[in-house]
Amino acid sequence: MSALLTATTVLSETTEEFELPSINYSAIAPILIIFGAAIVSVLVEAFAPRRARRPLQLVIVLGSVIAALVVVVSLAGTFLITAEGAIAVDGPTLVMQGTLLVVSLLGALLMAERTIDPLGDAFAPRASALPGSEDERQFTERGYLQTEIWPFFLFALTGMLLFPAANDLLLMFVALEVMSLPLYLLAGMARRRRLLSQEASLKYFLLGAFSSAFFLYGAAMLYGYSGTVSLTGIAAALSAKPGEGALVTIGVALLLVGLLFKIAAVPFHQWTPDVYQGAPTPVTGFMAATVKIAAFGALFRLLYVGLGGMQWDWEPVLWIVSILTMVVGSIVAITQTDIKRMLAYSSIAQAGFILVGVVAVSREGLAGSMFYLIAYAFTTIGAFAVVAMVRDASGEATHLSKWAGLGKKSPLVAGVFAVFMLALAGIPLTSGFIGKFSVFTAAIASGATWLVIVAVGASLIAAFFYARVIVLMFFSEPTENTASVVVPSAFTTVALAAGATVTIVLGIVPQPVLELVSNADVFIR
Amino acid sequence: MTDTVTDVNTGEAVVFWVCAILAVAGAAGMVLSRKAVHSALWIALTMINLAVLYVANSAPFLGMVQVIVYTGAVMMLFLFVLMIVGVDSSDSLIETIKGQRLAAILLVLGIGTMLVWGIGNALAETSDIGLEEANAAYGGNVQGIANLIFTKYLIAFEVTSALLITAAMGAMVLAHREHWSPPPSQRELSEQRFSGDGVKGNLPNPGVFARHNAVGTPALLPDGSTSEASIPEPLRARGDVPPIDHTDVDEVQQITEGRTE
Amino acid sequence: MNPSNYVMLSAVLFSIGALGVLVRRNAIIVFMSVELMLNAANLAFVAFSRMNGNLDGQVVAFFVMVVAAAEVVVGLAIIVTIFRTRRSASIDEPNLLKY
Amino acid sequence: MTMLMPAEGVFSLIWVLIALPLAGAAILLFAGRRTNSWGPYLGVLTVLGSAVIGVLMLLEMMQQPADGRTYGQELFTWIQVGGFSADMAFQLDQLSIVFVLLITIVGSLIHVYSLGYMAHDKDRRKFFGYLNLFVAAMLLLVLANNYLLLYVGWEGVGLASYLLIGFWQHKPSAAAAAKKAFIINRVGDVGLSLAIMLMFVTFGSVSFQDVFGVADQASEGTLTAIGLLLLLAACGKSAQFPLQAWLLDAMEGPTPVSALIHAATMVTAGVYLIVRSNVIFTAAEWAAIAVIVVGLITMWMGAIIGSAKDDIKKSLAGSTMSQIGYMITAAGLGPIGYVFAIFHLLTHGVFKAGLFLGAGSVMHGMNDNVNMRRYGALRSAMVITAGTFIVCYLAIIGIPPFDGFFSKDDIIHASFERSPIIGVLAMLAAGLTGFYMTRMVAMTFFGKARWEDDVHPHESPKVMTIPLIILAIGAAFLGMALVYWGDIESWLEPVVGFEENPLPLASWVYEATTLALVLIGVAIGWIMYARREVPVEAPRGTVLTRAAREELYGNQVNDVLVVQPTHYASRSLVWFDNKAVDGFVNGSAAFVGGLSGRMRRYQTGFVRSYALSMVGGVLLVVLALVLVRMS
Repeated sequence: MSALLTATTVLSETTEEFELPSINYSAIAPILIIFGAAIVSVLVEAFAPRRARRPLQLVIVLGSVIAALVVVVSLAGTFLITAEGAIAVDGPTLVMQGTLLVVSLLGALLMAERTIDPLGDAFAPRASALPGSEDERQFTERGYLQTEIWPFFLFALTGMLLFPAANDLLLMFVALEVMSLPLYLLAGMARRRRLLSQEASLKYFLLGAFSSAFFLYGAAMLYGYSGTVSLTGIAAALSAKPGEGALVTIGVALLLVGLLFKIAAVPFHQWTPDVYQGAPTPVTGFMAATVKIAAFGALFRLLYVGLGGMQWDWEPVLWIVSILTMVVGSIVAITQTDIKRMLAYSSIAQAGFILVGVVAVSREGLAGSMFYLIAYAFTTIGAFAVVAMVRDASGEATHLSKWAGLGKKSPLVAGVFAVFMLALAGIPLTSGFIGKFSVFTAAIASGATWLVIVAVGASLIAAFFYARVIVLMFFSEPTENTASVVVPSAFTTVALAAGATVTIVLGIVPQPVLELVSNADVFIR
Repeated sequence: MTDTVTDVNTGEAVVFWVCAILAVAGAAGMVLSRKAVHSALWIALTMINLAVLYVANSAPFLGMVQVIVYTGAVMMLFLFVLMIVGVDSSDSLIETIKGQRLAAILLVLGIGTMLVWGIGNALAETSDIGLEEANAAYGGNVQGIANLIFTKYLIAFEVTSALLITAAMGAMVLAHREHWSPPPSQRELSEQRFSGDGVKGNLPNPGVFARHNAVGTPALLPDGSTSEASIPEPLRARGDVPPIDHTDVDEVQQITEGRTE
Repeated sequence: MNPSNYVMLSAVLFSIGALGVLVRRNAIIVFMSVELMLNAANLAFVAFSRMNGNLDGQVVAFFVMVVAAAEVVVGLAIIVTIFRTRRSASIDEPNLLKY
Repeated sequence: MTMLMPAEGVFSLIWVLIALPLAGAAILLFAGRRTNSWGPYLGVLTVLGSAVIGVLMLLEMMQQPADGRTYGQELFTWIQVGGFSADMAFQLDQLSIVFVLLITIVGSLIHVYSLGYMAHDKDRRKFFGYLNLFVAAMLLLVLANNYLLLYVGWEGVGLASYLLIGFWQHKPSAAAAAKKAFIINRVGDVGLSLAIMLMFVTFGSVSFQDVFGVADQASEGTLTAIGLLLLLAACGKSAQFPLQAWLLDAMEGPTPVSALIHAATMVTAGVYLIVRSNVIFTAAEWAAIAVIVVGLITMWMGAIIGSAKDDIKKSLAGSTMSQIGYMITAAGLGPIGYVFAIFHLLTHGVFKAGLFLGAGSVMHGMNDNVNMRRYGALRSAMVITAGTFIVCYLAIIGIPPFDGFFSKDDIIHASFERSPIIGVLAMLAAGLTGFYMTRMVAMTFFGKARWEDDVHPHESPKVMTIPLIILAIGAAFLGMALVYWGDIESWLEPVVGFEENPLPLASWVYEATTLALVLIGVAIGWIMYARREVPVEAPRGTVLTRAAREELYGNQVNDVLVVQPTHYASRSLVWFDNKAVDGFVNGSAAFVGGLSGRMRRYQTGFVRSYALSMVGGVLLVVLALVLVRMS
């Protein structure tokens, strides 16, 4: 108890003065813009009349995302650490933030869609009304919309933008939570199949909280080891006293668990199919694309900046995880019968492929992974846009049997979906091929040939289930069960077109983006 | 701790062991209690003990915050929710997922052993610099923490506001039951009542003319039948209506008709 | 007394919390167990803070409390919503999403 | 390798060769119904345009010295990742120009022919769009200057072929055939992608220049592996044993498709790949031997199948397999054979296209009946078709002075130069060719009419017969022209090398023997199918005939190896839904499917199980880290 006593006795002998922190506001402007917009949009919820909320929110969301994107582009080449070491703005940060913003723009468009469903948008009119109750029926009939999704969206995006830029473990943890909490909520707000949606929300929340507890404990261990939570400081401690064992080992392992959970790597993947299936489809698309980008961004920084000194320790671990992820994701996807679940397993497998690039531990590997992430994000969000459009009387027709013969009923949409499937399978002239190729070559170049062989094998298995969907759509006869494609409004159309265009353009002329990522593959330390 | 005054160390050791044992007991109690409320109380015990341990570790501010935020606010929130969900809801402790419990215990034992063993090894001869200097630098523990929060961790501090807003709004969105029309006024209610077929006046009170005047006893109508409507709705919903003892009913009828045996 | 005892205590509490998540079915208790894990992490931070002689650990613990408070609110809101539709707080019962 | 010359003058148009049909495809497929009326003509024009450019290039190239005929054109850097780079760059040399001309000229003729053949199809525009897409992809395949870009073209032709086989989707058999072609081709594609990976690992590059420049520095084992993987790829695309099964089914597509893709061009991509990679095969002896073995097996399989099928298109498809078997065999022979593989490829492209289009013309007049037992005595009903068909027939069986005589005899020669066994096998197969082709001609154009009642055979419109005539002229004179005037051996030599070994006997002996064998085959065929009555119902036949009708059980083999497991996988769903987990382990054939079904069960839907597996994962990660640290 002496500490308490001394603490009170020395009150008057102040030795240091408070100094204002130096923050480069322009470097973190993208985050601030989205954060500010989120708060404004909360105020809109509080004060604007009900009818005006949706248009206002859309203006705020789209406007702020575009503004932030412009700022990110104008920041190109920035290379600094600011906010007293808490935030690092460098190539990877900006690439991730830029991608996040573009993909979120598409995600926002999907969430704004309300033509597809005759009842309104994809979200419950009032998330608090009991599913199936009179209340809910009335809200639906009166065309109420839960416009609170927009502040949630913006808060989640704030967290995502911060996540890859966070240069200390504390900020990383806070960003992780800022990103996750709104997503837990959004996952539970589907208009149709609310029971599934709420279940998804609960599962996502409990497992997410569980994993962030691991992350936190890992951070505590590393803090105990190095006396600081800043990644730079940890790196310095690692090089100053190498060989000191247990705390670092445990800390690294637990931190990895927290991040691997978010990127849905095996064996931390099991929430993914359930949550992807249960969440409202636009949210699933948004989440599948962006959470992965943000979490990979954080993983890159943690591994390369903070733990670069012990590469030889974590590399084999990621080998194992990457193999498990690819193989399990690809194999289990084969027997899925629900398109959203299949895409969920596909996203698991894709995470494994991206990890191959991480395991390469080279600038090429990093650039390849970033390219892969970009390619994956656009393809995925496009694929979910299609899923949202394929419907029957009870809402989205996610059972694969209802997709049989879709190619004959709606050749264009089925064709676009086929392009996405081909891209995910890694067929040439799509972005997925270039992504796989650049990741695999980087891994081979750093000697991970066996890993690449496993990856090629896994991508073969994966190609099978992607091809299965194409075959199902184009080479079976439509039955009375076959769902039909609803003509969406401009929102979804734009998002879908953007997803498809990027998928194809990145397959044919990937060089500008490849150059972009390979110019941005150095972390500031 | 660099100073070698043994009694201070002993004092700390005593505090540590008492609190540690209580904290572990609280944690174990939480996992083992059948009733959720008991679990909540057990974990509150753990949290209070942790607060004491914080203070022992030169973190008086955190100790206070722990009591106020955790034990005070968070646990209260848990208790509120437990009230909503049903206070006496108790879990059957029989495991339904095959192999879950065994696997869980083995895995957690594995992790626990590894953590304790690893930490024990790593920290066997560790430095204990103590916080006297750090606390003194800005004039005290609270000032020291404040200094860090408003410099190094300013961004994190600002961003936590996003969390709080999200939380508040999330709770509102999920739990606040909005109505699609303004609640009916008294006039509307009364008009509604009189336009319908139901009872226009007061409902019969329970237990009237009965031997018992307990709230669960149905009223006896003038024709000698009993009235379901006289029993409060929650009791009816729960099926807590006692069977009517017809000997009582007969007796009452006799009384009302002025007959005597 | 060696301050590493605090960290070991935190490891024990952390493990008990993890066990609680794995074996309890009541969503609220599961959630309490997660809170226990966070508390354990806090204890580790505070103890390390003292051992390292800087206040960063305490600040982190402070932030964790804030985060945990927000998380509790969201979590309990979700649990209450589920309870209202399913009349049960068991986490085994929402089990429509599988395979 | 020879030096790359910068692409100037007419050669700066290399990219236009590809861009023209690609633009055509884009317009036809994306502009929608608006282009219905004029779209098909646009499709024809784009390919014709490419053909004209190709001819101009050939003329210009012939002006240059022999070592200055390789042109490189770099459009832009396609992929650059670290040390790896692949350009969107083309290479035009003596080998590729030959292919360019084959693709564009035969392609143009087939486009024109399709104007007539598809005149009444309501999706005509789409058909021409796909055809254009195919031509563009095929040109990309032969013009690429690196393996990766070649792979893109490779996949592109696969895609176009897939779309075209399934063009008549309303026929379930067509849809099934497309599916089959798709799946079998994927197996080959894996070979190619692995070969490319391996090349990158070994040589650090995938461009032809770099790979061939340093190929001799790699170990023979590696080169053999690359060679075998390339062979696997070639087998898939060229319908060689053991990946041959899709080709016969692919005949479900419209006949012009069979002519262009499944006879003249795409199926020869495998030959191109092997010949292009000649440096690797020359250095990897065992891979080359595997190529010969595959070629010989397919040569015989195709011939036997062709002898038994009553469906005219399938019989022709069998013949295609067999002829490509010749080319592959020749390509396996090494420098003595490369030139002849390409030579035969060219002549075959012309006469086989003629045969297919002729068959299409016959079908056109016979209400799309393909059963030869229902033909007979058609020579008077369709004079032009019969005439051109017979010219092409003479070319394929190798009667001098028609095409096949020159090209096939060269291959037989070369085979004898390598080994008498190969030579004898190739020679005997030539006899078999004589038999089955005579059978086809006899059953179709000679003998008695066995038409169904409502059939009124008639000659096809000019738009179809003119391409037939042109192809027949080609079949008659191209071989001669290439040997005597074009001197194809010295033309290709700078690219693929050429050498001749002495033969024990004078060369006319081989030629005469081959010719004699062919004539014996012709005679047997004639006696069996023109002199005797051909029953309308197929007789049961001998064991061999029945096996041949069943395509030598290729489908059954595939069924056991590929299709059944797939079925298992899908059936496993039902199985598992019935909670029959235990019995399932036995289905080892369904390993992956079964594994999938099993692993799926771990997704129990219980949060606590998920948390449990996470904790397991934590333990795994920590243990792995500890192990790494200790080691």
